[in-house]
Amino acid sequence: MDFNYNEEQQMLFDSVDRFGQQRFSQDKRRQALAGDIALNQKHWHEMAELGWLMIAIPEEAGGLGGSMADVMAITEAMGKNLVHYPFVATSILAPALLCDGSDAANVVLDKIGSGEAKVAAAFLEANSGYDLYRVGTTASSQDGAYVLSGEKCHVEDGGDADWYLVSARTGGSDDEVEGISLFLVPKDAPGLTVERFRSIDGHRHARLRFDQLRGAQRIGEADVALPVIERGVAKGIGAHLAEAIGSMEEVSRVTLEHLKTREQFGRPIGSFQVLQHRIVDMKIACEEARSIGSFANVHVGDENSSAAQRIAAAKVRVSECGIYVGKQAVQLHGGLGFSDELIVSHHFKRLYGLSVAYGSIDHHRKRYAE
Amino acid sequence: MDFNYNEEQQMLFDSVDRFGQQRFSQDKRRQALAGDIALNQKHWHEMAELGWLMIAIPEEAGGLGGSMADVMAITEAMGKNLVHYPFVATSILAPALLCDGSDAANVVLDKIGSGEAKVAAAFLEANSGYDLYRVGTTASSQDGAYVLSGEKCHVEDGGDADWYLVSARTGGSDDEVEGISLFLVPKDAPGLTVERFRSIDGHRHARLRFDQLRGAQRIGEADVALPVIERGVAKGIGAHLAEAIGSMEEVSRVTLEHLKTREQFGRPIGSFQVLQHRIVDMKIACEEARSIGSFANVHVGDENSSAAQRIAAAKVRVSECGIYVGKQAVQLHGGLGFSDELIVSHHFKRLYGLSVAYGSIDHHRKRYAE
Amino acid sequence: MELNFEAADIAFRDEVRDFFAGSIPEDWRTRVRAGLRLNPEELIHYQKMLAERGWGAPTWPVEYGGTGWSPVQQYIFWSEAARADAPAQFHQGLELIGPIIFTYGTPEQKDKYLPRIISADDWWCQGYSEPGAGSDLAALKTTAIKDGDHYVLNGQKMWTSYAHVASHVFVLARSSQEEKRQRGISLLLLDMESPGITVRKIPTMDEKYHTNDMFLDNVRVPVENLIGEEGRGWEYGKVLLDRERMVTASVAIFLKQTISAIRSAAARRVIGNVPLIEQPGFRGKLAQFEIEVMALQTMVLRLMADAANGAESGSRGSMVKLRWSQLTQEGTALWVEALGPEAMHFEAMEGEAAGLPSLPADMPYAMQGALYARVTSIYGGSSEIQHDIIARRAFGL
Amino acid sequence: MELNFEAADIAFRDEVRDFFAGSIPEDWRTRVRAGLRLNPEELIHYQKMLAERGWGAPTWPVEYGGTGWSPVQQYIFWSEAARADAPAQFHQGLELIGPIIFTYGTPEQKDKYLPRIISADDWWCQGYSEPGAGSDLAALKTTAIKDGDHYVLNGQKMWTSYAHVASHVFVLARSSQEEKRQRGISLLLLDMESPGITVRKIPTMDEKYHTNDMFLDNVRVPVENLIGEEGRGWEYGKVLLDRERMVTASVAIFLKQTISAIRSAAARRVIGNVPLIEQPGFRGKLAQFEIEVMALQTMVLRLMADAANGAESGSRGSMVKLRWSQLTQEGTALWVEALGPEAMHFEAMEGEAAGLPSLPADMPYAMQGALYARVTSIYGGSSEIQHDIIARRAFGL
Repeated sequence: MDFNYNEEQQMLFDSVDRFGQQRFSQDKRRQALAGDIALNQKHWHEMAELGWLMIAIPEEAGGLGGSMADVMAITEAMGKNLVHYPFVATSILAPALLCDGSDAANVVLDKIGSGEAKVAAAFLEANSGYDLYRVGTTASSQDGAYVLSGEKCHVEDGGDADWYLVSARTGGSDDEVEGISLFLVPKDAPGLTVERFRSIDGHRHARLRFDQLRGAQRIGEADVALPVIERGVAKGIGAHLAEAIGSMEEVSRVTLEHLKTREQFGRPIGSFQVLQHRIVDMKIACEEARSIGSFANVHVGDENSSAAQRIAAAKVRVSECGIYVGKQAVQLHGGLGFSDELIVSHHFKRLYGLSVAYGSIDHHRKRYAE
Repeated sequence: MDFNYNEEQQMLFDSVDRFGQQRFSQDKRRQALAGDIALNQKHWHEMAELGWLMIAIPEEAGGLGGSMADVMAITEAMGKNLVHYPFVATSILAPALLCDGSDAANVVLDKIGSGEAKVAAAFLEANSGYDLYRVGTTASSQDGAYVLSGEKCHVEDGGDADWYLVSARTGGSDDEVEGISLFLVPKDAPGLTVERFRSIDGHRHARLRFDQLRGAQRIGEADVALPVIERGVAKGIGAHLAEAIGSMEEVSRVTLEHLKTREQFGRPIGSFQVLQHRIVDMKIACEEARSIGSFANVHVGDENSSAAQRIAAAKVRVSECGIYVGKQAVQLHGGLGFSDELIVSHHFKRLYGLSVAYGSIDHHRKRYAE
Repeated sequence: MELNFEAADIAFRDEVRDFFAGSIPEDWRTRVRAGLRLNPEELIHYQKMLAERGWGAPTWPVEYGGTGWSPVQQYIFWSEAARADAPAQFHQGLELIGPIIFTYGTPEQKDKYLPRIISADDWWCQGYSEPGAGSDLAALKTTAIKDGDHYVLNGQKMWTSYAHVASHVFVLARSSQEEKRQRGISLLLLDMESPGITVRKIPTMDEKYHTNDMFLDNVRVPVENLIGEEGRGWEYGKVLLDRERMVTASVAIFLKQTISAIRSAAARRVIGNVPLIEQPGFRGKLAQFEIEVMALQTMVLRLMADAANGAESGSRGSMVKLRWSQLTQEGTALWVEALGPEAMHFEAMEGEAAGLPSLPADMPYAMQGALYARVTSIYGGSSEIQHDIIARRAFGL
Repeated sequence: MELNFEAADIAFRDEVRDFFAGSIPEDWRTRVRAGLRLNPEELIHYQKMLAERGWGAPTWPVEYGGTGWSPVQQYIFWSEAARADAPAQFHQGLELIGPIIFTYGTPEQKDKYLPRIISADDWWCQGYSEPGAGSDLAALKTTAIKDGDHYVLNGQKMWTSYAHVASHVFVLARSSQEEKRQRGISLLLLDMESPGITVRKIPTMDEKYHTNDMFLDNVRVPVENLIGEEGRGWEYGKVLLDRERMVTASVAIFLKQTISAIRSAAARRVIGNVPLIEQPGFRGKLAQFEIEVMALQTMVLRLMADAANGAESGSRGSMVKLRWSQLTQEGTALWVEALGPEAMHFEAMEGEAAGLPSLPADMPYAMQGALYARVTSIYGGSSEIQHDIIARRAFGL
């Protein structure tokens, strides 16, 4: 048993870490965040060239077929360096959904791997909470084609997607687990309206409306997509856990550095016992997060309820620990922590964003208890 | 507007405080706690002679007709000195219930005021939670008399009661608010089984079973006792709030003293910043408790929902603050805090007991939200 | 113990309530509930509205244009303002420099500055903190060297909030080097138009423009702008300690607005067929928040009642500040949670697409409020410093 | 990263599970779940049972009669013990003095003492703390003056847990006065039968007899009972720091027992018609507790896995201790809550009245466990001291 990355995973981590340090140093990060499209596109292609975008694509679909531990090595380093691109949505979640071996799916997987396309999953609706089975969007069959109607209120990382993977109802009533199918919709499909939003953490989300949209491509079998969706989202969460771990450890490191160097009242503020205890609690939070996050990732996506429970538990605890660490990092930096110029507040905001991506703390605690 | 006791209330507080200091100093307290019946009886009669036991009995029933502020002055001083007698059950709650002006009620009120009898309220059942309207015990009318059947699982301060005030159903079904009546039952009534328990805080509770008990005396009108019961319990809670405030302020004072005198590593432990902040948080908890506790007591027992909401809110917050203060007092005393020899752990246990008397934190939070 | 309002207080309450009825524009109300400051123009407008009614300075004595209200009346006024979703008045002129001027200022200073604070013709900001002097203010390095009938100021101030809109700034600067660091610091009033003042925005994590670096480069300040005696500026701040309770008390009362905001968001958001506000988990959290707010507000009420009875507030002002910052952080976070995933939609990237229902008006203010709330436990003495102060003052530790 | 158990580990788990199946009496299980120590006779019985199976010392090397298990095997063993509601082994002999003896002891000391620890023929207690030396152990005053081939000990020890049942005690005492307070302290092994030892109960708030004052009045201890060198006793404690993770790790694993206890109480208690365990509020709290326990146990697992791979535990032993004490406090309190108002029925005053259903078996153990839990954040280095230690060791602060 070993919680540490093996040699290859460590190399993967190091290479992403280098990438992040070179391209997301404080000044460059602000440029990238400002929405410099060419720059973002350049970064994305570099990531494709390094093979990261195909890490989770199965070998039989032309990918690298990496394990969740491989994925963690990448996303942890991304979290450490606050790489704010839609890697998890596109390269972890989407491949987990596009698993039916169809030509349509394989075309998209190819483009994901090569960096030519970004994909986001559109599951949440105004009245769904974070429950994936609450689907009101309908896909009715007309003249041999599906017609989609409805709205998705929040599409995580959907702001720059070229395709959307959409859950829609082909049968059953609004809150039934059966009758849900998965559809692939290009961003420029007639009948699709996309509204795009920038989030506080640099990620870009979307709302969608389907107005009698024709020609959506079904992925997988009709009516039984929910388990695939849930396991896919679990993998997305698993990847996010490592991202959160990377972010909280880094911001703790930065905070410790600050405690050792910042002086007030003629001595380093790290000599104050209250601040010492606070950084200790931050460190413990990091340890908890790393332990439960790694543990839950082992069997993520397995078809059994204990795997689902573990990922829900880890999501709760890692989110809580992340929020705690982010808040305390800001607090211990004082006014500087509140400024946008230090990386500290950026970590806090990303940890905040991660804590709600693919379901809030309360949602997952409830799932755990079910 | 004035949150402070007026002159008379301050005198009342001082006299109870003196009583407590003289009779419940550390060594004497242990004797009293050990269940020295003669001693306890002597104390109780002294309390009667000083008029405290009739403070809440209306003047028209021969009592002093004191306000809730008067009651608070007494119970705060009792909390400060950990007087562990069933004052609130007997002299605050029971008089609020025995308000129908009947001869039967007035006889008991007389005996309460003179210290000849103790009374406790038997409301909770195995499946009732802390909800007063969940009454399964039945009182059926047979040959012009009531026959009681059922069980009460926890009777606060019922261990030494001479009478029990019992809620029983004369109509309606188990969880209906209508159909509840109030009965007076002497402890030696045939058909009554009493099981007595000592609690961790020196209070003595009971469980009751009514086995076709005949001749219970109904107090007040049939079927509509619930509002009377709820307002009575609210007054009991109001009195307990002040007791908790007295206890938590005293144990905070003792803890501050300890921080200033106990030395470790060659200096008073109160020079450690972490302990300084802790005692500050204890002090803030005391301030919160005193403020909301006093505020909620102003209109306690009024027939409107905001009065009920305020007492529920105060019960939640004072309990939380009390538990926090009690725990931290133990913690800051280290091993000594865990010993039974210091008064600190006694305060903690009483604050624990108070936090669940007449309803737990969760129960009252829910009531508040309703 | 007497906790009911007197008849006169109730009449006063009705008068205030009438005044506020319908007076606050809807788009102010949403942002106010988020705990966000309105824009300067809006705050100026609000202040002028109050000044016109004679209520421009609720905590000042009548002789300086204040209302002369008792603490209980102040409490009622703020409660009613909160109830109407009116904003808190901008406090740096009214509560920070105003009281120092009317306590230590010359008659000329009083005449010149006080009326213009009330009328909002002047906007004051505070030049205290410096890059190396945050919590440890006595470490400040900005110098004020006397040169004839002027002081010449040099140095860098930081966290000078609203310097970019202010007409005046009050500055602590070192007018001599003395052993005891607090000695030798003077308090000076500056016109922001003075040559040599440069203001540079500090971007903050809530993406709103609050605060600045302020560079003082040979800024000449007439000696008549010195408050009190040279070298004793540190002491003049003390008058604020006793008044601190007023500032914190008033903002704490405004937490009721956050409660309405959460309630309204949670009533709108339906999961399955059940509004969030009816779901036990969320209900419990909201109830807990409301209860803690009630506890804080009764602390404030008790503080005001004691003040009215002439009692010292002790460290209770600091305690209120501490608890208020915790609760404003928790409240805004709960609001974000009530709004669900869309609370993350901070800014539309390409405007509203035609035909899509627009976002509720409280996005993105909830998120901005939650981010802004993080600084409330840092500014005006961080929570850690507040604890230190209480330990020392209340317990002699 | 490889987080699956290997086949050999799974076989080992099955072996352990078989061993425990049905071996723990029901009345032990209830108290164990409350986090209460069993009575000494019961613990001795349990230790003998393990010793018979060859599993008496799970963390010791084979050469001293230990199992020689890998950390992962130890984790599995404790997990299975917890699952079976078996108690934790009494640790003062096995984990505190045993390792010191086998690391620093003479061959004679090893032969004499180690086997009897495993077989539970000896029961060791610890004589470290003193009235003025709690967190600050180096302030201890008990003296050990050499007199021929004996040391003569005088002083007062405090918090000597189980001194009233122990056959032996290991004592830190000052054998010379030196500048540096830690120097001049020696570690000595005492027979509790030695003349001059008096033990007095310290009553504790959970009303159970755990701990004592121990008075040493001219107690003569043969020089061969000195561990290592005179004056270096302070250093020998250090071996325990690295082993600390074993003690804390094992107890943390036992939190699963508290979960079962809460679940069972909450399933039994019905409010209205709904079992408490199905009510959203309680469910949420229990889920949160379970999740935090899972987080702690994965920390332990990672610690053990790292140890198996030869990595240093750093300060993670202290972190586990900290979180474990918090969780055992929260868990026992949640259990009390699940039991409802009757959890307060600590002791029947006049016995069980005939015909009344008796109280569930877990009262009053839940309350006793909740009270006892308060000391877990005090003993073995209080939570405050643990924080200090981590800050120093892990961060150099």
